[in-house]
Amino acid sequence: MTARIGVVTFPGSLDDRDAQRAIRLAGAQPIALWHGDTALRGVDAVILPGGFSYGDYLRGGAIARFAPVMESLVDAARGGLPVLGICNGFQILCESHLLPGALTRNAHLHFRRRAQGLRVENTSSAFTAHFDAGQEIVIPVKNGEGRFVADERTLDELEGEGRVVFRYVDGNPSGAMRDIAGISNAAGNVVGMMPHPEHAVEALTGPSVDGLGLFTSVIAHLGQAAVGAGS
Amino acid sequence: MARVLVDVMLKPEILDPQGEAVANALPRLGVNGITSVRIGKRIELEFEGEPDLDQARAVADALLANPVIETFTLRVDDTAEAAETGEENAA
Amino acid sequence: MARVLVDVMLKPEILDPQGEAVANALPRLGVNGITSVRIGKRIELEFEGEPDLDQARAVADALLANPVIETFTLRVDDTAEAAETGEENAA
Amino acid sequence: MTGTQPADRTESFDELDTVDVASKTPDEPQPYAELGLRDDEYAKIRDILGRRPTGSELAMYSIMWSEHCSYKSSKVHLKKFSEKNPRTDRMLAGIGENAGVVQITEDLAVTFKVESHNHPSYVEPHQGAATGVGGIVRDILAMGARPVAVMDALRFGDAEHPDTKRVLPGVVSGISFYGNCLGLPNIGGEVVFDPSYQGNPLVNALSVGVLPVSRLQNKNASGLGNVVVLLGQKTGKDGIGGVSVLASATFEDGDTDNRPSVQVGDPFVEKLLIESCLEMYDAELVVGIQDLGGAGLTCALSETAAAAGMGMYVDLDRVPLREASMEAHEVLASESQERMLLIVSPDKVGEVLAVADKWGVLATAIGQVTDTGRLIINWHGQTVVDCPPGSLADDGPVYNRPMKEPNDRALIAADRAETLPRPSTDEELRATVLNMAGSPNLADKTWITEQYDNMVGGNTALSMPDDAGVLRLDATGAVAPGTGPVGIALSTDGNGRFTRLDPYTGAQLALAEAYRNVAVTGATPIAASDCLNFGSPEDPHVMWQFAQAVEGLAEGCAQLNIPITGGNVSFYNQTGMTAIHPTPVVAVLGVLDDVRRRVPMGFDNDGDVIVLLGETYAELSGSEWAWSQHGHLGGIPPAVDLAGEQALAAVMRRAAEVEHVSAAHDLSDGGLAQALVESVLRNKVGARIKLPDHADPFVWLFAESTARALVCIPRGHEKAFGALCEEHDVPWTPLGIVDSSAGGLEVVDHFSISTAELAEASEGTLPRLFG
Ligand SMILES: Nc1ncnc2c1ncn2[C@@H]1O[C@H](COP(=O)(O)OP(=O)(O)O)[C@@H](O)[C@H]1O
Ligand SMILES: [Mg+2]
Repeated sequence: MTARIGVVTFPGSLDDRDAQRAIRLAGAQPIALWHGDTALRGVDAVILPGGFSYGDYLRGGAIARFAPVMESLVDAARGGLPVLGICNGFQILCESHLLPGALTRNAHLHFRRRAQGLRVENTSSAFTAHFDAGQEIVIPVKNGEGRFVADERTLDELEGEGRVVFRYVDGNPSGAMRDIAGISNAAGNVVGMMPHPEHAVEALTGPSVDGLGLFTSVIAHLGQAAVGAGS
Repeated sequence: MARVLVDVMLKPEILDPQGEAVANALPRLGVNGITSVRIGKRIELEFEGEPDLDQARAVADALLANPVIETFTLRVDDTAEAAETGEENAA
Repeated sequence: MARVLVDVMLKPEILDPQGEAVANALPRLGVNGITSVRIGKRIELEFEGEPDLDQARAVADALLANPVIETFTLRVDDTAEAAETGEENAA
Repeated sequence: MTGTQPADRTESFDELDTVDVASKTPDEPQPYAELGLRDDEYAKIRDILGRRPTGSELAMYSIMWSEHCSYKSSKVHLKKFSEKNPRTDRMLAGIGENAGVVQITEDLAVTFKVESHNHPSYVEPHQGAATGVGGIVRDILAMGARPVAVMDALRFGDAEHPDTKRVLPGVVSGISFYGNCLGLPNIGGEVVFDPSYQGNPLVNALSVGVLPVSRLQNKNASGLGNVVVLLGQKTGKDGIGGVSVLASATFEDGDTDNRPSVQVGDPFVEKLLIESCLEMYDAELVVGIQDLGGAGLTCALSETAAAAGMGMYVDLDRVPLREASMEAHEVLASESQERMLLIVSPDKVGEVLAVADKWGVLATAIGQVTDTGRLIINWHGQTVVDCPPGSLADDGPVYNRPMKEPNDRALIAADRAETLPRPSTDEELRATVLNMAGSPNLADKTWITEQYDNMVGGNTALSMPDDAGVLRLDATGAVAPGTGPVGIALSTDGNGRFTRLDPYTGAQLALAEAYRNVAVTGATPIAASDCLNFGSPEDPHVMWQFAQAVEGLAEGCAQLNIPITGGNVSFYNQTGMTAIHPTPVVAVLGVLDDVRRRVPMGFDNDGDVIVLLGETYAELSGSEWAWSQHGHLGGIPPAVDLAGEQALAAVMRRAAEVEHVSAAHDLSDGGLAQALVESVLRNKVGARIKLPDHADPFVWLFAESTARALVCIPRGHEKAFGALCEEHDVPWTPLGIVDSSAGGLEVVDHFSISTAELAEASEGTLPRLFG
């Protein structure tokens, strides 16, 4: 049975159709979720896509956090549902306190788009099992508020618990603290990242196809969960 | 430590998309009494010695406000006053 | 028309690149007395009837400021005070 | 979120200038001159109405009869496009529509258009450029298409000038902010610096959209009793400065400040507007639709009514306002952004409002379609407008303005760059290549383009710095039978210096370069659009330049057999008496049957043979070399060779299909030298170049002869490729090989420059100037 992976569309979501395409290419079934519905339609995992939800006004993700769908999503995520927040989705996860820290204005004050080198630091999260520890991959970044910040205690905690999932290599595009590009929650089922794996899934359009790994990883993860549950 | 506070707001006739987006979100927080939200900038200028309002005004004019769409007001930060009328909230 | 003013500033330990950019531009304006510039948000909430500080605080807490990186202060807008200490500058 | 109630706006009630008042007070003096109307134009209005216009009517006529809306100076010339356009059954909508529509496959069409937002971008660079993007995107949306990309063709003053440091970063941040937030990839454009644009930067924005052929929309307010719905942003005082003289004398309200208030864009609302319109199209809820751009409601109401030959009644009090204190003429003139006008049959209004509500967009029924043949607008329950809509939209004045060939042309032509001192030693050649690579016009544009999202949507197959933007038309799942996914290619080009030297040739050179940029990706050029940026039409010399450019462009399109699908004219680009370089910006659209075959630029595979296509002549007048090295502009621009361009395109198309080429890059500004530099820097892979023995290295490196391109041929394909070139009579010259061990650009027997040195020169310039 193919995994059903939800993609939430908020007003101002932009990379939602791209996330759906990536899910399809990885062999799962994308399910469109609407910000106004609390229903998660029985999906096995959820992607919070990139974009400018609510125009990114005030702070990226600040308003989206109050969407009805987030009520059920926060509970489901606490219950172990795999959730990947990409760019704006990462901001939403932080604003919803599913992930620590915050994403602030890039240190150079510009929106920056480029093919970015990343090192996979954690292969035990729900979205990174198909990578090798320390593997270097290329995934595009594109944001104006991508600078991850948190207090030293939180940063040390993240490092200590191996919850830094991706780190920037060959240059830090935003001035993010400790070159952090992506992190996970303690359970490893919730992952947030600024780079856009859904834009590295086809040779025709991407700088690489490294992004597919996140989607195939979660599909495999779900498969095991299903087996584990003896279904 | 002497401070000048500069408040930069969009002119009233200029659309404030940010304020609109926030205002439209309030009902979902169960807030209905608020009729309008305008979002501007608050800038704190720290002076070495005596705060120099004229200098502050020059800076606001050149760097802080865009005269085509914004207006600004400035005042010397009288922390005493702030303490009593305002309220810190290091949430 | 009753207003609550919410000032949202980055916590001192959080980098404020925008403020730094302005600070670095000052010497080119011949301004040297200013030691630091911090840029935050000034948010005006208009209430239908009486301004409700508790409601305003709830909104600031939940939405207007992100406690991880920001602090806020709020006060009822006493335009009289504003008029006398502040100075309009329709640049 | 409803409009302010009439009750709040009684301030100017008593002196409301209604149709009745107007009939009773025929001699009331009116500020028509201040509104830019001539005596005879004002007389014509009185004639049409059989009375003096009301203040609101006067505002509407002054706007609709302005140069911008009526094309009164350009109409007689633009006719040439329609006359000369090659016949094609691809064209589903052409000149006169919001944007031209070109059929690509059985069931898919593409619409694209360029528009200028020059002056607003000078006044307020960020918002001016942002709203320029927003405006062109609504034109595309109005045709029934999903906008899928934008491009921006920019012209600024001298790169070192302090005001350029104000304008450029603002313009770029505005385009970046609006396009990125809207979710449209930016796939290409231009940045040119020239003192002639100092007081008049040019901000030309292009948008392209895709639609199922069956979803094509029109702007007809047809169907008696159909409802007129205003969708989107509330109406404020944005951009009403033009008609502010009409503000009623006894205006009580606090703000009597009537300076034109800058239009502020909200890409978030525009995104919601796009999604809700597309949902309405697909549910077939819309009879007619028109975007609100310049001239706001005035233009949308009169054009939709006129297009259908119907009448319309509008209750202006229903228009949701951002500010209570607005007068009728202000509501009609407002240029508030992110608004669309819909014509909806009464039984569909409920569904339309529901879709709008789902997306959180304001939608309000403001009137009906009538059969009176008149546009009637009420305000505070009284009629303030009663006129034939066609008299606003179609019957504006048309002028055959005087034209005069500038008398300095002979002098300019004689002042040839070919006679300027040239680098004589290899050391000087080397220094010139490096210096030009770092000159603002040729330098790497990444500092600008990395502020643009070029990938959102997931269909971008090529974008900056490649020669053309290439998109897969996958969004609507199009795969042409037997081939791979279909793609389109787009490029915009213009050359003010060439056009200044010779407007007819300059326009054709812009067309030729855009055509070539599309062709080198392997695409087949099929259509063109333009944005004509000129000085004041009241200056006979400017008018002559304009006529020549239009003539050249129309003739060029006929010869290349691609139609002009529409365009935009921007006059009055001048400071005082001095006009900008005449700058026709041309956009060319191409098709790739299989987008996977698109050809990128840049050296990549070691051992590929580098071949130069086309002939090189000692053509240096108007060149980047003459300008950047001598600040010289004179002589006669390079010869146009449209047959050569077509042959080059044919070769590239075939070579791409059968994969004879691994990379290609057209030759344009800076000539062969710059093309080599860009090809090395693209992937940081070097090359060994050996110029032919007979070649004058200087001429070969820096001449800007047209119909040329640099191509990379994988080993084993040389013979077949050579045969292909001969078949199409395209001169081809093997120049060397791609060789990463060269460590950069080596021109054998002359000089070599390391990749690092090239990169430093090319990539350092913009950050140094604007970072
Ligand atoms: N303002 C801009 N926006 C987007 N892309 C741009 C802009 N300016 C230049 N580019 C891109 O940079 C590359 C080089 O520009 P240019 O040298 O003008 O190309 P060409 O000479 O082939 O027309 C092209 O891919 C062009 O699309
Ligand atoms: Mg090119």
